[in-house]
Formats: sequence, C-alpha cells, structure tokens
Amino acid sequence: MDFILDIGTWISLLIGSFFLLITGFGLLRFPDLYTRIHAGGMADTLATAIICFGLALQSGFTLISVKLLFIVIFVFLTSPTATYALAQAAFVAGLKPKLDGFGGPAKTTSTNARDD
Amino acid sequence: MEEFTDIFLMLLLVAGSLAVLYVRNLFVATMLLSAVSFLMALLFVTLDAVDVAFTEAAVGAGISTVLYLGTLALVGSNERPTAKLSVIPLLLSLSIGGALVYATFEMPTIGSPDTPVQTSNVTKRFVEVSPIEIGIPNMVTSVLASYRGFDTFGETTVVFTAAIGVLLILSQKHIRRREDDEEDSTPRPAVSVEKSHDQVGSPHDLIPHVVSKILIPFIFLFAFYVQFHGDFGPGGGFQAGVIMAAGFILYSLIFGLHITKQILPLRVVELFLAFGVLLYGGVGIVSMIKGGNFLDYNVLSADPIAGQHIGILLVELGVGITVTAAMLAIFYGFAGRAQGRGKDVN
Amino acid sequence: MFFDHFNYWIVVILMMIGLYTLMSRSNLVKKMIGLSLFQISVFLLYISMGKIEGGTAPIVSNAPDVLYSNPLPHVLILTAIVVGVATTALGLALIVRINEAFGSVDEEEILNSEDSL
Amino acid sequence: MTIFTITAFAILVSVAMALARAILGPTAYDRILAANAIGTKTVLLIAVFGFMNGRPDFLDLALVYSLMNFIGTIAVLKYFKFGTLRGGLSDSSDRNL
Repeated sequence: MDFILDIGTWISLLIGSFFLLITGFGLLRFPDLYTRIHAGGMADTLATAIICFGLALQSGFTLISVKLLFIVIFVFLTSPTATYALAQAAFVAGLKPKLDGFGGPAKTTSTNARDD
Repeated sequence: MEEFTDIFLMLLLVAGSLAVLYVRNLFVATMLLSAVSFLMALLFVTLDAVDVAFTEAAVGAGISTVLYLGTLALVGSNERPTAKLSVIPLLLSLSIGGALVYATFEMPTIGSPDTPVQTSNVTKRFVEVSPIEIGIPNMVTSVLASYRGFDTFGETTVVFTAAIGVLLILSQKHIRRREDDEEDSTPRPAVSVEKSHDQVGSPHDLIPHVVSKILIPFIFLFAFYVQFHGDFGPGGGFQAGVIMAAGFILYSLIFGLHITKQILPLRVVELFLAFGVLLYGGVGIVSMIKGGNFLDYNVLSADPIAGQHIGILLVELGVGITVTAAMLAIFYGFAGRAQGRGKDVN
Repeated sequence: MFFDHFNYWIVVILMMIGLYTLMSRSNLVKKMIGLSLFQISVFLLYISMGKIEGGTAPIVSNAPDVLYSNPLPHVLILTAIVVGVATTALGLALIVRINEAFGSVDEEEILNSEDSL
Repeated sequence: MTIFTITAFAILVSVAMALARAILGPTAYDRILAANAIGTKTVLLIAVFGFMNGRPDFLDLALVYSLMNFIGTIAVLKYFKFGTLRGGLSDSSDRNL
C-alpha cells in the first residue's frame, strides 16, 4: 500500500514540476502580457493542485492534508482572480494584445502602460 | 543537497536586490522588493525559523508593499536620474563590505553545533528547560512572551508610538510652504485618473468583489487561529495582528476606505491601539499585585504552569490587538491622505 | 569548505547594496527602500547564526533525538520585523509631508529650494 | 535524491525564470504578473520544504503566503487603475466625501 502511495506521489510531483517548468518558460518566452498570463495564472494553479495532491498522499487523512486542501482552494480562488484583475486592468489601461497574423497591428505597448 | 537550495535562493536574493538598486521606477522597485521579501521568507524557512518566515511573509510582502504603494500614490513614482556614478558612496560601501568579508573568516562555520550562540547556557535553558518550565511546545512563543516579556513589551510600545506618530504626521491639514506655488509639481501616478473614470462601475470588477467577499471571513478566522494556536505551532500575536489588519486592508481596497471607516472608525482603532498596550502592562501590574515581579506569570494562578499559560495568552492578545490597530491606523493615514489633494483624486 | 561562510558573504553583499542605495540615490523613497534592504540583511545574519546543522524548527516534536535551532535569534528578529515596518511607515509618512511642503521628494531639489529662499 | 528535492529544484528554476521576467519587464503589468507567480511558487516550495525536512506541520505559512500574495496584487492593481488606495475598486462613491 505504501509503495503504491509513493508511486502516486512520485508521479504527481513529477507532473507538477513539469507544469511549473512550463510556467517558467511561458513567463519568459511568450510574446506579450496576455499570453504570459495564461502561463502565470492557469498552469500555476494546476501545478499547485497536482503537487498538493501528491503531498496529501504522503500525509494520509490528517490535519496536514486538510491544510493542503485549504491551500489548494485558496490558490484556486485567488490566483485566477488576481490574474483576471490584472488582465482587465491592463486592457483598460490600453495595452493591446499582440495579434500577429490576425489583421491587427502588432502593437504591444501603449504610451502610458510602459513603466520605464 | 539542501544547502544548494539555500545557495540558489541566496543568489536569487542578490540578483533581486541589485535589480532594486538599478531600476529607475520606484513602483518597479517596490514590486521587486516584495519579491525579494518572499525569497527572504523562503530562506528563513530553510534556516528553521518558521515563526520569522511567517512574520516576514505577512509584513514584508504584504503590509510594507501596501505602505510603499500608498506613499507612491501620494508622491509619484518617477526617480530623477542621477547624472554621475557616485564614487564616494561606492568606495565607502565597498571598503566596509571588504572589511566585513575579511572579518567573516574569523566567524564560526554556519550550522556548527559548537559556536558560542549554540553552547551558551541561555540557549540550553530555552531549548531544554522551557518546554517543561512554561509548558508550551513553541519555544519561540515562550521566549517571546515569558522570558523576554519586558523586551516584547518595549517592542509593542514602539509599534504603538510609531502608529501614533504616523497619525500625528498624516492627519494634519495639507499646508503648502509657499503660497505662489500654485500648480502641483508632483508627478501623477502612472495611469491618469481621468482615464479610470470611464471604467468606474464596470461590471468586470464583480469577480474580485465576490471572491473577496467569500475570502474575508476566512481571513479573520485564520487570524484568530494564528493568534491562539501560536503556543503549539508557528504564530502568535504579531503575526495574527498583521493578518487581521490585512483582512481589513483587503476589505478597504475592494469596497473603499470610507465604508471600512464606517465599520471601524479611526476613533475605535485608536482605542484598540491603546487597549492592547494597556492589557500587556495590566498583566504585569496584576502579577505585581499578586506578589511576583513585573510580568512574572507564575503567580497568576495556583499552578505556575497554568499561570504561565494565562499570562502568555493575555500578553499575546495584547500584542495582537495593538499590532492590528497600529497597522490599520497606519493604513488609514496613508490611504486617507489623498483627501488633502482633492483635485488629484477626482 | 567554500560554503561554510556563504551566508555571511550574502549578508555583507546585501548590506552593501542597501548602504549604497541609501547613500547614492537622492530620492527619499528610494533611500527607504535601501534601508529596507539593509534591514533584511541584518535579519538574515541573525537567523543564520541560530541555525544548527541537522536541526529543526524550535517547536517541540514527538520524534526522538531532535536537535532544535536556537530560538533566541528568531524572537529578536520576529519583533524587529514588525517594529521595522512600523518605523518604515513613520519614515514614509515624513516623506509624504516633505513632498507636500517642498513639492519634491528629491534630496538635492529640496536642498536647492532651501538655498534659493 | 528524493522526489521532494527534484520538485524543489523545479520550483526554484521556475522562480528564477519568473524573477527574470520581473526584472526584464517590459510593462509594469508583466512585473506584477511575475511577482504574483513568484508568490504562488513560494507557497508550493514551502509545502515541499516541509515534507523534505520531515516536519510538514508548518503549512499555515503557505496559507499566509497565498493570502498576502492576493492582497499585494489587488493593492498594486488598484494603485495602477486609480492612482490611489482610497476608494472602492469599482464604485466612485468616494467623490461624495
């Protein structure tokens, strides 16, 4: 039984790490803010859920796994909200998405959104 | 293996601090400082200081970011570029740093068990005797509230005084030094206010509203948990106070300062500010009346350990109330200051 | 061993960055940020000293033969962090007032306007 | 080399990449996003560190981190949208004051 749980932890932590690395690459390599938000907001949340699931397998039904559940719920609520508010604020401020190949001009920054 | 994570973290820390030094936009510097603070708290976790990491996360990454933003909203976020490389400060800090690095070679190895810090009798007492003598598993709490109760009383008073100072400085009416200085030379915040007016009341803010409404009760519940669970795990009055204040600050950010002030007027905050310190001092006075020394909790009950529990509970409660009120008072001061510059707000 | 004193060097480097920011930048808010960096380096110094190899956080655990890190530096720094943010707030409040009185938060500009009066 | 160490390194590498994005910018929103991402990864790293050291009962810390991360992000966005921390996020009733 322990062996199966260990295997489960290995698999879920490895998948979670994979998603985290994808997040990092996405943050670095995507062309503009709106695509980067997908990396920073969505992949992160998924990785949190998967890794916490893997850790909960190790702790069993204790207070620890309840706390892990709370963390997942909390991140699940706040991280998308924060990135949503970010995207909305950026859009309102006039930051245009990069639309290569879709007819729109490839304009990434407006005058007042750039900070330096 | 674990030390490599430490080293990696410390290198990230240095990179972040250098970036803080070089960016010209103060807003960006604040963001980077908050990231540096997160990394520092992480480093505290790896160095076994969970209580400190708790505090640093709540204070450094949360409250102080909000405070810097409150300041930048009032003074503008552009730093005037300095024309020349400052040679004398560079030489001075390099020479001081060089001397200190030279001195570190005489320092004991990190983590070795035979350093004076680890072998001192005080440490032995705290680590070996305190769980029996005080009866509390978290040694940090027992040292903080019982052995070093005087010191913590002093720190609480400093927080109290600082909050009073901020209120005194920022509650004054706006005075210009020169009457002829008509136009406001302060740089505006990054987004012009007129722009945001078009979007005021947009239904897209519904999501942060609803999510915060769901979260805020749990934040308060969590603050109480941290306050009263501080004897058994990381936590205590300082952390709980900051979390409690953070709940109110979130409420204020989402629903507006004036509504928060209707719920918790500044007058009430000031009362709580004083009440916490008085509660702390009162425990000391009661223990003197009962025949012990100032802040000697043993006499508070027939059983010394029960007495210690009562004393620590009350003292931590006093700290928590003062810290909550102090952080809120400081936030009110900064966030409410914009009233002095009416034309900039609307 | 090369890494025996690594924490101390990082502390010194952070302290130098903070000190240099404090001395070379004329913007007062930036000076406060430099002061915060300086503060953080001191925190790290204390906490590094309390660490013990193979130790664990100073909260009693049921496992046998546990080695606890020193709780005293943790207590000192815990209170120092909260006091630090309170004093930072005081400094920032003074900066806000200076900005209202002089219309600038730049040290040199303020000194120049003092001279011209 | 346990699975926890591997995960910790993966998280650290992605923190480094997020820090690079925070330093590179180019817009302020990118930096906010990067700082927020660093916060989320920190939460995970604390959870993993707890299991790595065999004392996983410090998960309260991770909760505080995610909470502060959220508040910090909301504060920054509010500063950016309105230039002040005073009014509500979506109403303009502070004009009445």
